[in-house]
Amino acid sequence: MFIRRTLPLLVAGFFGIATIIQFFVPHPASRTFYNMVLDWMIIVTAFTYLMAVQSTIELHTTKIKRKVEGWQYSLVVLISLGITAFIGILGGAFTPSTILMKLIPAFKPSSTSPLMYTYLYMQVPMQSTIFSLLAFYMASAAFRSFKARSFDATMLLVTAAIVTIGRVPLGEFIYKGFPEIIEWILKYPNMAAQRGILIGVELGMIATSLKIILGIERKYLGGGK
Amino acid sequence: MAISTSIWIWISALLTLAIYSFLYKDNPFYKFAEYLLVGISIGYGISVYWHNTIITKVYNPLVHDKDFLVIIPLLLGLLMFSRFFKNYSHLSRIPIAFIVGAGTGLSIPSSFEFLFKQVQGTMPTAFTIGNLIIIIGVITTLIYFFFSMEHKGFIGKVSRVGITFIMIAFGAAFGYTIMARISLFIGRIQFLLSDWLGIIK
Amino acid sequence: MKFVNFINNIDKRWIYLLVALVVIIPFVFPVGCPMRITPPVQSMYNYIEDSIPENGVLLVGIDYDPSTMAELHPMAKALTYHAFYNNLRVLFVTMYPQGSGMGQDIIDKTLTQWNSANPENQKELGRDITLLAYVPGVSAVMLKMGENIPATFNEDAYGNKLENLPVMDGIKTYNNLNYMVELAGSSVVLSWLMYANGRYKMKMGIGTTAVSAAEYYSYLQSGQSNGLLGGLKGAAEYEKLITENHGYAGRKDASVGMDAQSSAHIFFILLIVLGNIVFFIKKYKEGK
Amino acid sequence: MKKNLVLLLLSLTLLFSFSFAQEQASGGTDLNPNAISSETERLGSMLQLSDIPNDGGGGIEINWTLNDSLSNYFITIIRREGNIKKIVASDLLASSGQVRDVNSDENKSNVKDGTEYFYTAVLSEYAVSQEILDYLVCDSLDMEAMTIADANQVYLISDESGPVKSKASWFNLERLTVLISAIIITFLFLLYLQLARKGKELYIRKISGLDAVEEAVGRSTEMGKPIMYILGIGYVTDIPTIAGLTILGRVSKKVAEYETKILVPSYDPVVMTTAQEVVKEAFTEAGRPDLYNKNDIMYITQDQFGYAAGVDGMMLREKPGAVFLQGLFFAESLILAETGHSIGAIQIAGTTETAQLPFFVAACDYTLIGEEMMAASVYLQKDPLMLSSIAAEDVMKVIIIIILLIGLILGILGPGMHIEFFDKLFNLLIEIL
Repeated sequence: MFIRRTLPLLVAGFFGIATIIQFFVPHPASRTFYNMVLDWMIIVTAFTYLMAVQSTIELHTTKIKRKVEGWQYSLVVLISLGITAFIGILGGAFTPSTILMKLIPAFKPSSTSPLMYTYLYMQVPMQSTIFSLLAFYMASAAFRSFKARSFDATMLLVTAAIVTIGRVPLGEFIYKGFPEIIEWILKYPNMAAQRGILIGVELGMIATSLKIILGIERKYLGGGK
Repeated sequence: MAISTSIWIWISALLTLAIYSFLYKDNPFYKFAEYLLVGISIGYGISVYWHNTIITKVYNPLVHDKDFLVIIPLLLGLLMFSRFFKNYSHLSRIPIAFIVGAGTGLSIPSSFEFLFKQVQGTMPTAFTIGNLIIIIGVITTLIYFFFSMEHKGFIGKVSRVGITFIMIAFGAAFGYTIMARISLFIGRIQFLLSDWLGIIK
Repeated sequence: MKFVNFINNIDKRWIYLLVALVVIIPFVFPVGCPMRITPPVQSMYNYIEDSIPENGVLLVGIDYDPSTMAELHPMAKALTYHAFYNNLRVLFVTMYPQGSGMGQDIIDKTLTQWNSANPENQKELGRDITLLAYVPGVSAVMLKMGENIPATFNEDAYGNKLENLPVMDGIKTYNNLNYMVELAGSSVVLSWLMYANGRYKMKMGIGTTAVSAAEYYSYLQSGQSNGLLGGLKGAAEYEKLITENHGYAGRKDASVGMDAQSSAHIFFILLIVLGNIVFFIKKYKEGK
Repeated sequence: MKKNLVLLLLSLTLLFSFSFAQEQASGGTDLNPNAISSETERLGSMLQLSDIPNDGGGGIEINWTLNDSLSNYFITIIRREGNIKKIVASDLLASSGQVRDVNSDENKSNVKDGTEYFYTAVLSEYAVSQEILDYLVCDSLDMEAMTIADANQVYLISDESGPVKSKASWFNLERLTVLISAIIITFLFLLYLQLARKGKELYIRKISGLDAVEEAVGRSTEMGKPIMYILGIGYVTDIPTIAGLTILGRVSKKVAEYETKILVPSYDPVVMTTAQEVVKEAFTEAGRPDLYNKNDIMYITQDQFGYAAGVDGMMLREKPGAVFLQGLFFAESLILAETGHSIGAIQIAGTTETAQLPFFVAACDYTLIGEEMMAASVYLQKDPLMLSSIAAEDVMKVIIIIILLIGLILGILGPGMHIEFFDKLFNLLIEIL
């Protein structure tokens, strides 16, 4: 019981309060503590990432074993994962590793690491393409979902339309006053609402954090009493 | 300019097209690209963690600097794996509690500082219509987020004004995001038409 | 009602196709929509044009990765050309590992293009332009640059010792640089403003994505930055300025995209309007 | 309100101590504009030295004031510790007026706490050459000399200032306001907690969208379709994700009651395992632990668009009847919401990211905006202990609104109508924040 529930809550409470106190104390001892906690967090997070990798590999090996429909794609995941990780660990992340430079003298400290090739020519184009799919989804959302159902929605629509059209050359060509109008909207009503929302969100965050440190909010530990 | 001869450009271009093919319908090319992306992004993540965390934060301090304090987070990290053993899975709560506890502790003070900056920025340093609008906007928006009062009568009316402000802000954000996303699509088209096919200059 | 039903049941792939056409067609048949230059762009241009002496140094921060490349890459190119026209030296610097690839790409492309278009005024890597090596540490690096730039980087990204490069002649700290334009879509802008501008009084301009432009207007108001290029539009305005004043004739990535941007925005408005007309007709009919 | 007054008073004292400290540090040396050419002119002891306040030690702040006509000249600062001399900074613009001698990551013991340091300034018209720099730190240089020269220019040397010691502070006074407000909110929270324990009923208004949870789950069951719950791309340390997990508990309980299936694709393995426990507990609470399937809560990838693509594909394959998007979302929000919309699912969204909310408002049936989402997670638990945090937040909002109104009144009277007294009060208020 102690290990299951009390100890985790104590750990969370201790580090929560300690890092808050640290914020107010500029002494070197407190800075050492701060840097140590940051490093620890980075290390523990790396292990949680390892869990992620393990989960993915497990998911896809099961699919392949059971020959689930589309299991061939799981093979794609495992093979590409294996190759990328292999050349990444051996050949260096951003700059070539020393091992690689010894093996292949063509690689100099300033040259691009092999991993960067898969990053620049495979990961990047695919990611930015997926990002750009948003333009299409947005078009369809604009057509189907953006209805002036109520006064609120109408306000949203009108502002969106003014900003959309006023920020391109054609819009300025149609009406010269657009840039000033947009500037005004951004600087006043937009800023005011953004602030209001943010203040609310920050208050909510502070309250939830307090509950975590005091051990009242414990959902993050999973269920269980 | 002519069609590209670089194998890497061709790979990028074909993968780009494979993903766009999804707009027509889900198909094996898209699926291949999708799963490939999952695979290489994890592989990339492993490599970055390996060099930036395992080597620099664990291996080097432990082996070169003889800093044995690193063993504590190492053990905490290893406790994560207790999840795979049914009877000990609760042990993994300790590292999670550590991350959550330290994380919230780090965030509370900066949340306050952020709050102060927002309130300070709202103060009217000059008396103009604009500043008045900002103050009214902030106050009404805050009242919209009142939970311990029913939105009726005066409070109800004020919170209506608040939600109107919110909607204007959302509209502006929407407009700007449309602009950014179209720019991204333009970027991909430029890549395809110019770097790959060499149709345009 | 038939029309309403047709619109309502339209396959969204037709919309996708139209989006693609609306963007691609202006590329192939450009119109060249007239464009007004906004004050923040003009003031950055004027500073580089008038306030930097010949052989002065322009520092360009390449702190973006491929995800925002579409908007920021054209800015970097336009700035480099502008510096070349005025015979300024250009130094690229990056705080992110991915920025290195971006910087090398720009140097590659601008040098080839410039040298083929201007045989009488050849520019050379290491003499007129270079990219400083990537050094991890972000704010620590920015602070160190205030003390000693060559000692901070040692080498450029091509592995050449900085002390052997003519481009680095007389450059020791921020004081020896004339202007900096920071290109980024993330919070690294704030670090540059705090350290280079705040602590070392470096004159700065910002180039950023459309999403962040609204936010960064406040730095313009506070005077921390004296110019702002926002999104593809900002880059296009800059291209227009160097075209008009220096006869730039190369590829205009941003301006070419402007027609597409305009037409796509108009198309979006039409979609919203059409969607709403249908919505109201339907509501009216159902109301009867 | 009392607390508020205490805050104002405390900050007032703080402010006075600051302005006092600044007064002490002021006062400088004016110099003849031709100083640099006249070798007889003395710079005097132009440097003011002080320990950097509120730091962790290892830092000295050096300030100077010079005649405006010298603002384009260069300043080089030399430090002496016993017989060891060191260049702190060279070629600073004279107009910058300040430099800090501090420890850096490369040199952690540059400035040692408690050691006595002396500083000297060298003024020159052009950048200093390396030879002169070397000469300045060598032992043979007489620190009493007022000028030295090389082939290019004349250098003016100031009197030595010091000694000064750096020291570490135990409390950062600049952060006092944060401490005070943290104490206020904790106090309010504990107060309401106590009231709730004593049986005082705390009211929370209805949040539209929450009542739709049951309807969404029910309709999805009728159609024989699963429910999909997307927690976004946050980590378990992110508060919105924690709020999302709480709402997940409630939703999965409904799912268990309706004997249907819930899919939770995750971005982060820790979030995934936590979600597994939350769902398992909810199923057990509903009396259907047999329905719980660990594999329904799966990990996709920790890559933003890899995740979006994965969830997207899953949505198209599984065709869920209801989609919940509760957590932290960024650019992928529109992809997910639009795909959900296109397969005709009922969508209930909620996040704290203001940039993503417009798309949720556009494409989803119900949206919980910002704090509403966090309040919803509390509302669902109906636990008086939890409700007390909402009450505390509302009181904080009232305080903020009152501060804003005071600022508005002072702003009208002070900067607006130029009444000096109010002007001062207004500036004081700004200073405190």
